[in-house]
Amino acid sequence: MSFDPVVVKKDFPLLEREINGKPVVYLDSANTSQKPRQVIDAMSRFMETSYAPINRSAYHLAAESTDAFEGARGAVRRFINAPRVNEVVFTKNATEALNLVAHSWGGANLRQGDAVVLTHMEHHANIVPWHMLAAERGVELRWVPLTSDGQLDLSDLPKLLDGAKVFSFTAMSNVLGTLTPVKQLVDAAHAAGAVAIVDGCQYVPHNPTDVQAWGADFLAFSSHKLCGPSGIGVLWGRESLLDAMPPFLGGGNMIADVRLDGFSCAELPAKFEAGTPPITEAIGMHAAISYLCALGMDNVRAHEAEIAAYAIGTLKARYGDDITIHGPTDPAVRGATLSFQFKDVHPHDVSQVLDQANVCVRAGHHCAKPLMKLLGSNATARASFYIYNSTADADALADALANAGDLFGL
Amino acid sequence: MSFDPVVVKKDFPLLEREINGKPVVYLDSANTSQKPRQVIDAMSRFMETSYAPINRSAYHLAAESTDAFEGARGAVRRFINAPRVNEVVFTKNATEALNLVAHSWGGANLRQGDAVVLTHMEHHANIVPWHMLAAERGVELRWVPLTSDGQLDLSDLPKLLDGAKVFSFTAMSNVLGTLTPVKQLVDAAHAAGAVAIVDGCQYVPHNPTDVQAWGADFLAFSSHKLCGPSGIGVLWGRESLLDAMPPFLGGGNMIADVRLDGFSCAELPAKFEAGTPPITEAIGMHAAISYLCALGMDNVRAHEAEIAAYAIGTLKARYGDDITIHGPTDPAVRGATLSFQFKDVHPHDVSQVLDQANVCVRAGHHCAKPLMKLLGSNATARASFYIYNSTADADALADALANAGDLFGL
Amino acid sequence: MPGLEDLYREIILDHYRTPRNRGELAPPAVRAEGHNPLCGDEIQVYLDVKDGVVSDIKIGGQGCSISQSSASMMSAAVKGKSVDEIRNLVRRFKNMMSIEEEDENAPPLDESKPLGDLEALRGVVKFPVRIKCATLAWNTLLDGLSQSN
Amino acid sequence: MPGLEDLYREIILDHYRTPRNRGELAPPAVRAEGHNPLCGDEIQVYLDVKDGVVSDIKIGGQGCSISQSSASMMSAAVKGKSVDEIRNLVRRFKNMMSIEEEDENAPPLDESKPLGDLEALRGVVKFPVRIKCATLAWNTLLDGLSQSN
Ligand SMILES: Cc1ncc(COP(=O)(O)O)c(C=O)c1O
Ligand SMILES: Cc1ncc(COP(=O)(O)O)c(C=O)c1O
Repeated sequence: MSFDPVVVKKDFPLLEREINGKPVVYLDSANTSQKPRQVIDAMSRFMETSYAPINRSAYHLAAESTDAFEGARGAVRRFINAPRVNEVVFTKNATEALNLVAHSWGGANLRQGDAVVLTHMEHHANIVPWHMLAAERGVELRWVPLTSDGQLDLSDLPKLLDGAKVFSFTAMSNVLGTLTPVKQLVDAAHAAGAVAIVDGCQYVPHNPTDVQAWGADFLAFSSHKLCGPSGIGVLWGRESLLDAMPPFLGGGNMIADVRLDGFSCAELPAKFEAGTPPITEAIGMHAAISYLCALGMDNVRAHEAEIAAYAIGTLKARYGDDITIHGPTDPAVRGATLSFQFKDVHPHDVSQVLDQANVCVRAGHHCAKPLMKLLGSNATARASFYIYNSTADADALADALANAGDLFGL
Repeated sequence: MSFDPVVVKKDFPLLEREINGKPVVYLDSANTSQKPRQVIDAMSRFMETSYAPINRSAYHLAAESTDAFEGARGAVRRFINAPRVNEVVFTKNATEALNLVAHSWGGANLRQGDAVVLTHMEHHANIVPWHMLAAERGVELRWVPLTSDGQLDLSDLPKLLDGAKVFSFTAMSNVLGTLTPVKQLVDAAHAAGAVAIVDGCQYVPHNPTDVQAWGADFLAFSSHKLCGPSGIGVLWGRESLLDAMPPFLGGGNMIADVRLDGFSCAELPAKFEAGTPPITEAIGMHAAISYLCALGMDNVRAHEAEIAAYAIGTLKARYGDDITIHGPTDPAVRGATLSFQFKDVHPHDVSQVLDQANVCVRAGHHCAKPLMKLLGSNATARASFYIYNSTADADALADALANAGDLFGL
Repeated sequence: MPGLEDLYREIILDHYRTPRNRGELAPPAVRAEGHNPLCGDEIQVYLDVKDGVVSDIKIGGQGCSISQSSASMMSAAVKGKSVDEIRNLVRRFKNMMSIEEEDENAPPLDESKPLGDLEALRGVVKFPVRIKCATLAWNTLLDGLSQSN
Repeated sequence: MPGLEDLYREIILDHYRTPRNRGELAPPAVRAEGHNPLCGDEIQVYLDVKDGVVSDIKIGGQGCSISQSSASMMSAAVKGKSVDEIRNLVRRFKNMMSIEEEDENAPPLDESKPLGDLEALRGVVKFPVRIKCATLAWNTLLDGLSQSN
């Protein structure tokens, strides 16, 4: 490993917390990540010294704060290697970003009978907006199926994409940890004449991202999963597409002119940023991106492949067939997000028992009910690792699991 | 005054800042307010000790964080005296809140030829969403005119409301400082069978708010104008109305069930809160509300009436006809937001000159272009006062203005 | 933090392992469906309501030990009771779960009869996240009762 | 912080007080309209373009001293020049305002001629918020030129 997660962990105040005299073992980063001191301090410092309106007022303080805010946009551009800074739109979260694309691009371009292709492993954020559009205007949704080890089954992809206008898919499953072959999927979408929308919520925090290498059309992700604050997300889109799209939310900042009888839109990115933006949150996200870049996104990825391999190995060695780990076993095609079934203990009860040892995992449908149905249950327990998790945390998980079987007499 | 703004000011670290050896005189709170230590610390502390997912995971830390988040919802309910806590919806800002109502309630209830009544003093956030709806489905917009001193001219209100389905209006103008007769307007809306939507962005931070006393149907406001963080706003709506409305954004948290062929919605307020919410921001807004309540909203209002009277008196005494202050002069019907024209100096230049003395005012159209047109210009300079501004700040404004006339030889 | 023994009482585990009244009822029985949107638990409650009495009840669906045992205990407590008695019981159960009364005009609560097995669920209150698990079946029951009107 | 004397040079105030080429041109003159959405400044640029030369230009609209004087200076600098010369001038002006070149394939910049009065606007760079005021007229001019194609 090129960084030591035990050292990294010291930057995260919450992870020093103890409950009942035992340290917290935070394994829920696929849900939301913890924040390093550097992010917390950047936000405090900004509010203490530079907080002021953005893009509206002309005094020194406002110019300073606008510079800091736009600096965050520049940092996002570099982080995902977007060609142009005005292609980076700040939203409240990835969900809003995906709704924006579905509503605005979809609303302008999809007609009765058009097809949108999704995958069977999508998060609700990349399903429900398309359902809403489908209900509104009779768009057909098609689903890429999965292989038995939780990868995309691409054997029928060309057929599924035939005549489709949109292919929207996750770059990494928040349930199975599966990494999808993004570039291949983008190419397939384009070959079929569809736009390619990448849900990068799980991928971007954990891997080096290059939208130009992918050739993608849109990318959505959230700050809170990459060590940044809640309350801000990102939509990146190709300038030519964003330029041609109608606005989404209406109000201040997104207009060029407003009259009693109508309005005209501002240029990008303001056009899609109605109202006062998440100012302090942009500063915090910038600090988070700087923090991750200092670790090196290649190193982050390498760490996670290693910890995934270790955790899978340890759990399997210890519990054999008593534990089923969903998704691929090869760390080359997965991140460190492990959904599992332990004996016959319900995931909710697993999580309750683990909580007695302060091992924090999520139990539930993970906002992916169609995938749950495919897995044949309505919930899994999920342990997800990040930069601050070491092999010791995987050991803690394995240790605490023993109690679950005992308690239920299994 | 029941609190001393000079003492209050000490809670705001940014206001201790000096630029070029001179203190900052922040008179742009109608744009966005500064944050007290109590808010900054609450956010830091939360991220350092309790940050975890909301409403998703079952471990102790997540329950604690969910409690804190829902505690903020309760605080908002009490702050505006809403009947039920599930009527309080967290949005990213007031703009999203108004878009939500226009899109969801308007989309479900407005048809070709229906009328929506707005006023001539609305912010773009309460205009553009209705323009978008109007363009989409041929809804007619009607405008309540203004009197010469910048109050609503209600002489034709019953006629304007005749047959209208919506009356959406601000409780306080962000340009003129005018307080509107909210209860009277709500009653008139209801008498005409229209729903009454109150834009409380400027009112709620500066006055005691009671949605039940008003009898209103919806209220929108933003945290960042009431000493809280950016990135969070509030929509309050009557339960019966919210319940009947279709969802707005689709994704995680807002669903009861998702299948390949459709979805069903969660109960209120989750139904309107798609995706990961502004968690830390809710904690910060709660701290801001507690801070304001400790000062007492009656006292806040009294302070502002006083400072408005003082500032108007001082500027008039000093500059006579060289200064035009827009809006009502009677402090009983206005807040401490003063738009003015100084001699023939363009507002942008006024603000530039004031900035040399670190006096921060906004110059521009204040996201109210239809009102600007009515005032016969396309910009005003605006000084807006809040709890941390004292008479000394009004004096600093008056002093710094002298330079503007000198510089332009006027 | 309260211990797991407060939550997983033996009687709860018993109902979880051996759920009572599992199954379906054919129409004209009422069928109500409940979701816990947060964790994915699903439940179906089937009711035969005749002359103001729930003459039969069956439970379907999937869920954790708390939601399943609560549904099982509920079915046992409800079967053969009048709709009024049942509504009273639902209110008592929700009170026990610290859920505030929604209807201020409701009749006075009759707490004369013992809650029996249901008492074992009292410990759930100490685990607030699980309250939704415990009440899922009961809310679905209410939904079924109002359908049967 | 830079002093106001860097911004409000005498020559700027002169163009502000006595703007050159104010007015309108009737069609077939081109009319372009620009807004500064942040502050509300509005401008109209009217252009008579004949044989690749801007034979006449007029300026309408309202704005602050910087946007108005920039428009006035621009009109004086542009009148009678060829479209190619003008495009070159716009690029030089934007460079002076520290705005990055958008078109990497643009021809080499000809900086042989002095900028004249326009030099006075160089101080605006120290007041980044005002750069949008200074460039409003120029962007509107570009818009007008592309309409005249
Ligand atoms: C009256 C009024 N309405 C709406 C808004 C929009 O608020 P926000 O930008 O926080 O969404 C503002 C402030 O900008 C305002 O003053
Ligand atoms: C794959 C994926 N897509 C979308 C989302 C939605 O992100 P957010 O809740 O931040 O909007 C999430 C996380 O919840 C996710 O994991």
